[in-house]
Amino acid sequence: MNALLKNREIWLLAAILLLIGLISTRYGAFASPRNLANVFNDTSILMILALGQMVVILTRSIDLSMASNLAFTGMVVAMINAAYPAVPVPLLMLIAAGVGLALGVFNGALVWKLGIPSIVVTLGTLTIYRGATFVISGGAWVNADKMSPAFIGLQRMQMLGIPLLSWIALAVIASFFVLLTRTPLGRSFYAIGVNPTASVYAGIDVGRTKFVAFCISGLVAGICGYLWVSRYVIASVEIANGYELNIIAACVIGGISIAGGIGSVGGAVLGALFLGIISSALPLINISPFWQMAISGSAIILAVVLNARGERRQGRIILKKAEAI
Amino acid sequence: MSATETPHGRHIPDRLDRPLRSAVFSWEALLIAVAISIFAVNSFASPYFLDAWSLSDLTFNFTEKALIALAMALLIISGEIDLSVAAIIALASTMMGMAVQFGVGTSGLVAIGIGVGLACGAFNGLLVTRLGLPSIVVTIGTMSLFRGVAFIILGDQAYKGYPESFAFFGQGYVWWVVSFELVLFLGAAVIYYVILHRTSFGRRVFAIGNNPVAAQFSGVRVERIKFILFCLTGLMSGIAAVLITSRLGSTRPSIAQGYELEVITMVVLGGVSILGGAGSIPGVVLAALIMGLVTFGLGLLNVPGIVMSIFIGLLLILVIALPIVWRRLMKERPA
Amino acid sequence: MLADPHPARIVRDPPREGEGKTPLLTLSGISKSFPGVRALHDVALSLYPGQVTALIGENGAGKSTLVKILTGIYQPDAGEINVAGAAVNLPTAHAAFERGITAIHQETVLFDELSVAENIFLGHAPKTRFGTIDWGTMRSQAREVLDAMGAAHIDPDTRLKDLGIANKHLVAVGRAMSIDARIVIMDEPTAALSAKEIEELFLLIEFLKGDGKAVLFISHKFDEIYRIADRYTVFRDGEMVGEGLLKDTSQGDIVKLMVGRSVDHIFPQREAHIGAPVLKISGLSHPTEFDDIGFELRKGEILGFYGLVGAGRSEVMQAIAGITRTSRGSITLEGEAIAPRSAADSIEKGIVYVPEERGKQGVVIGMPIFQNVSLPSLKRTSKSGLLRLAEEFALARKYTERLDLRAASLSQDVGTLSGGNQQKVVIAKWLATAPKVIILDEPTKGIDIGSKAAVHGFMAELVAQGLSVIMVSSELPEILGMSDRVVVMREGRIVAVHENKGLDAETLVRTAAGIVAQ
Amino acid sequence: ESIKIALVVKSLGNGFFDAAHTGAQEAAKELGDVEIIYTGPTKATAEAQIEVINSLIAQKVNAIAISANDPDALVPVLKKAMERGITVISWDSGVAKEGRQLHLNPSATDLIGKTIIKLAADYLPEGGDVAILSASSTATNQNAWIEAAKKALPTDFPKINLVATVYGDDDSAKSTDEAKGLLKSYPGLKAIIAPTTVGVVAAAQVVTDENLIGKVNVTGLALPSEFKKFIDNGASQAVALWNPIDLGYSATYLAYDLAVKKDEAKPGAELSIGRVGKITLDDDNSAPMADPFTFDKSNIEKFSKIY
Ligand SMILES: Nc1ncnc2c1ncn2[C@@H]1O[C@H](COP(=O)(O)OP(=O)(O)OP(=O)(O)O)[C@@H](O)[C@H]1O
Ligand SMILES: Nc1ncnc2c1ncn2[C@@H]1O[C@H](COP(=O)(O)OP(=O)(O)OP(=O)(O)O)[C@@H](O)[C@H]1O
Ligand SMILES: [Mg+2]
Ligand SMILES: [Mg+2]
Repeated sequence: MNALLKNREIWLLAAILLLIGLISTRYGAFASPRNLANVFNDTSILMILALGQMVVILTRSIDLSMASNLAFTGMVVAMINAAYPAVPVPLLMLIAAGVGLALGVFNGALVWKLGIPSIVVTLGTLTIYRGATFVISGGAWVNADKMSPAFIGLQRMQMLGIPLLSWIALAVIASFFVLLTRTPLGRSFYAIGVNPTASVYAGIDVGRTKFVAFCISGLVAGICGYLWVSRYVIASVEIANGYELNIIAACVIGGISIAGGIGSVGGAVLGALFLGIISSALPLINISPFWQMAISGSAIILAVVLNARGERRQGRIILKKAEAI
Repeated sequence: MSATETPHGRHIPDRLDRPLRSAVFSWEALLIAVAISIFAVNSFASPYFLDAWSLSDLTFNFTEKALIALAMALLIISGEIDLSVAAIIALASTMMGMAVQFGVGTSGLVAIGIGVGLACGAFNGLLVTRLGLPSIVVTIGTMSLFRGVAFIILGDQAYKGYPESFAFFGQGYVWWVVSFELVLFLGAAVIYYVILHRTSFGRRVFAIGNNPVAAQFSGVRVERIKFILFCLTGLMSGIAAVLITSRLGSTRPSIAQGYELEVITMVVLGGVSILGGAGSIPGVVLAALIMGLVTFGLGLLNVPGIVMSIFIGLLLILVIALPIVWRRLMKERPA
Repeated sequence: MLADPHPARIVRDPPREGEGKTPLLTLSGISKSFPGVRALHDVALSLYPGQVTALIGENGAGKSTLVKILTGIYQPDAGEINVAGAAVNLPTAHAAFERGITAIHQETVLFDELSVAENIFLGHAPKTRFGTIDWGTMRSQAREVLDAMGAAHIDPDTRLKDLGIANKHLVAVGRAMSIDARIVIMDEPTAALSAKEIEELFLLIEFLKGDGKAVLFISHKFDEIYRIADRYTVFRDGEMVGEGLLKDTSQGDIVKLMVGRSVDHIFPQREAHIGAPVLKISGLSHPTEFDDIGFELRKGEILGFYGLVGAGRSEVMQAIAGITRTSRGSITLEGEAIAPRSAADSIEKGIVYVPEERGKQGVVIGMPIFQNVSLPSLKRTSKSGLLRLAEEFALARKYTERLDLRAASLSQDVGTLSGGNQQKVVIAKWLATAPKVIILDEPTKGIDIGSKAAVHGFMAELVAQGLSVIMVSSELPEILGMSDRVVVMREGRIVAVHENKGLDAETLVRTAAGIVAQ
Repeated sequence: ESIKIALVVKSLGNGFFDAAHTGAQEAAKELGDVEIIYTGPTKATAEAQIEVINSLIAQKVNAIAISANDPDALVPVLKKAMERGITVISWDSGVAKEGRQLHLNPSATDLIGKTIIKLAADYLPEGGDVAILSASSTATNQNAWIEAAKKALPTDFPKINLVATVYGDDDSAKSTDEAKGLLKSYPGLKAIIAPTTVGVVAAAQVVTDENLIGKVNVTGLALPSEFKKFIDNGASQAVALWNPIDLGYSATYLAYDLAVKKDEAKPGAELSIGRVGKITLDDDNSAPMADPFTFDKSNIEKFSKIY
């Protein structure tokens, strides 16, 4: 029980339930399963991105280029789709994954081979990838009209009454769970975040592991590139501009320590859901959209304060033990 | 320095002769070379570049961000970061706009702009130092909060009607083509140079960035200094808010959007280690100049801004990667 | 054992008479340089199965560098490593433990946020058929490893950060044991352990010997070396200067090899001129760390603080120095009640604390030596806030030379110094503040015999000049040899204060451990 | 030495402005020695437009024709341009009077306001709830149209009930979220009016996704080439717009007239805009170009091939 209370995911979950409860008092239908399923679907892309970002943050790095990667990859697949509507969508998804991965590899290689801090590398590629999106598209948008019905329709296909996008998110969540808790690679992400020196001594190649983390975030951003353009049926240079900070905010709210080594799949998912609920609920309960920014800002600060409380080192037990004797 | 043997041990020299080479290959030298080449390319590529007014207009592209970058450099050297600077500008500008509605005069407006900036910086500083929170996440939060408050106040409105004399700060010239903004920036650069490189305060900032615990044990008031640095960053953002508001002559909550990353890019390009503990003010000044030269030069060729940002991004990575690759090549060569 | 396919290569150190054993590991011609430092030059070393070899050398002699080469963390610039007669390459840490080489490093290198079991098995966890981690097996194997080492009290599921420092060390040993290693390296494993835990560690080493493993044991403590090791190898300035069997060699000879001259480490004889009380502590308490601490420190006195590691001495000292907040109690310096709220406050008042954890709390790596030394004294070396470099250099030189610092220049980054030399910078740094009371927390931890004598001599000089010293130490000889009085702490409380006249080691250990005298 | 006219747009990549560029080039060809510099920031902010204008001033262009991201913030820099002898006009989205010589409205503000409501009302004989999804809250032209629409409501469309105005910032993701929010908050909503080409597409896509075709009608201002799909699938009955090609063409014409022919921009002045006709400046030195044009099933096919 005590362990349960220490678990920050439980607290976050409670906060989310409370939030849903509060919203329901103002707007009854919010807590309906149908609506919650909708919110989940609306938050899917953010969740997937947050999971990718989490892996990077675990290794004491940060990937600021995810949103730009998403824009670039989204533009690539949208342009391919516009030019060759016959290319099957699953292949386009593979292409998106591949392009995203390639951009991730570029980030990762700079971090690994040259040892440049990730924040610097991705600050650079943040602008480079978005600029490249402009260059390949000449600045032109790809609109709904130019996209094939299959391209737009795939993620909207219903399976068991739930859109495919939600299923994709669930599958990604499950794979990240296995990756992070059940594989040596997953554990080494944690290890190098907790103590990089010790990881070297334990035979983990810190540089290469970081590289892999960037590959994963790139891959995930690439897949989301397709999901994003087909969801919002537009590919432009400006899509998801500034979204990197939302992704990081989701991670932070989810209790992932920016100092590395601490975080869980559940946390990232809940953190994203928290933001998703706020943004979908505000218009419903008649709060001016101008309040949204301040509210999510306060939520981030609150989350950090609470997480820091939880992490604060307990004093040693020596004295207590002595008293007990 | 005397070279006599002490009774206790062997003599340790102050410094081994610093080879000229290390000065030649220093970061600042690299930046100077880059700046000169960009200047040359610009003069070659556009007939309009070498013109006093053009060069003067060029400085407006970076002075406001560079003012913040000076304080940000100190903050990053101390191992912290502030992502909320652009949001501080928005809030400070909104408050100034509000004051205008109450008929506050120019000097009052300046005081309000700077004061709000300082207050926001102090708020960040309190959260980071009092509650011991990581600054990167705190300021991601306050970034939304500060701008959010500006949005709440202004919504879809704009404030305008700033007094005539207020325009001087962002549009005025001190002498011929030399703008007030440029003079202010150069003055601030000198002050920050002295603070960082010539005072014990600056030395303590470096110590904190390299090892905050050891610094604390050595009697450095780590929290106080970090708090001061956040306040300084807020203050500089407040000053930048005055300049931008004056230059635009109006306030919208979306003002200065995305400036934070440009400021940080400037600082990092200037050779400040993002991990803290190293960096210099001349480097940051040069980096600001380089960014101004690149954006203005490409602007003269009507290259879209987004393409310029590719150059900035590449420059950032290249300038940081080059010395690393160079060192590696030197090492591989047999001595 | 495999026959050696390249017998001609092993020339430097043929097996000694009468042993009849071939070495399990031989190194020859190993060299390693860092920018500006030649850490190792053409060294050789042999480790024999079932024997403990002690590696001895002054600070910076290159011992840890060699360990890092053997564990695949550094690559040698030249030289050859043979394991069981075959030349091997150790490009990564993984390659090293695949060859059966494992090490407990000088700094504890573990993962605070991970469980004990995972700390033991990270990098070589048991796997399921699908290649995923088998948590169940991992836990039970961790249990076995811990039980085998007599660490049954550690639960494999606890997070490492919830363990005490000594238990953490046991986990580090457990990690080494979990790899079925043939060669076990221990780099100053006893530095953080108390007498009792050292005994346990020695039992373990005996067990390893019995199991036919080759053990390399690094320590600056000769009593330990003579107790546990069979052979020795001495390094000086990165070169191998001698090796042999310990039973044939006297301590004096080894010291001569180490430093190139003979050193008698006798504690300085001094006339104690003890004056009036300078510092008076009473009722000092902290919610979780210590309770009701009260004692007096007199002018010109060295007050020893003894206790097992984790007794809370460092915490008390940090409270006196204003670093840790207290809940109750008073501090009186020269009759004036003070309440330092930060290290800066207490330094101003004239109380300085020289911390125990050198890397974390002592030196600012990334800054040159002189800036490290001047850091707490910047008020004095600067003028109205502006730095004066000449003053800083003069200050730094005065103290570092006195402590016989080995450095190329004062502008060198402290990070490039060896551990012991860094410790000297740390001591210099706080001495330079010209304090009234100096608190030294484990001042000679990890420093070699020559430097130790220098530190002790210097302490004697300080008190002779009227300074008062509190010396926290876990080393009995040091406590007995240097202190005028000894305070003993146990579990956050003061349990005894002894005059150091005729005080014997046994009494101290018993009070510290809470064993009632018969 | 040719005449350099800079066509500065809110942001590059927007199909509407690309069409305007086409028109500008057409005008340049007609006028002869004119060189068009088509430029603008990638991000629709005033600060970014100022940097663009600074570089245009340095290039000593003859005229600047701008669609502004902010009516006030650009005034100082445009004043500076005028001081250095550059002709400045605004078009599409205007600049405050001090910052330009004249402003070319695509259409009369009141008319646009009325039209966007009418487009919804025409298909709501019974009346009902409608909501507006706008661009950014700082967009001058959108705000003016919405004001005009609100003014027209009680008198001309008494049965139409405007329940909310939300802002999608011309960002498709945000517009999508806002449109979804509208549908959830107002289950009885009959129409979404989006007087912005980005918002209208996002809203139509949401209505399509939520299977509300036939229940909620999306309308507003849309480019036929981008919007055809939603007229075809029934998510929208009709949208309106003016011809962006004509707009670019006219703006270029006006800039040329002021810069080269030294026509004077003053209230009451009549100026020619080539093949599009003539405009007469009002007291504010601004003038509308033409009436908005409505696209529905009958004509969308044809126009979607043009712009
Ligand atoms: N990473 C490094 N970079 C530069 N110099 C180094 C590095 N590691 C070690 N050295 C230098 O190599 C020499 C040997 O250091 P090493 O740590 O091996 O000494 P040691 O014998 O273990 O000393 P101690 O007893 O103090 O631990 C020292 O001069 C040290 O300064
Ligand atoms: N459970 C623990 N986890 C991590 N570190 C610990 C723990 N307990 C103690 N330490 C650290 O180990 C060091 C020694 O502990 P402490 O200060 O309580 O004992 P001490 O009596 O001073 O021992 P020492 O002889 O090492 O000075 C301190 O720096 C303390 O912060
Ligand atoms: Mg060592
Ligand atoms: Mg201690």
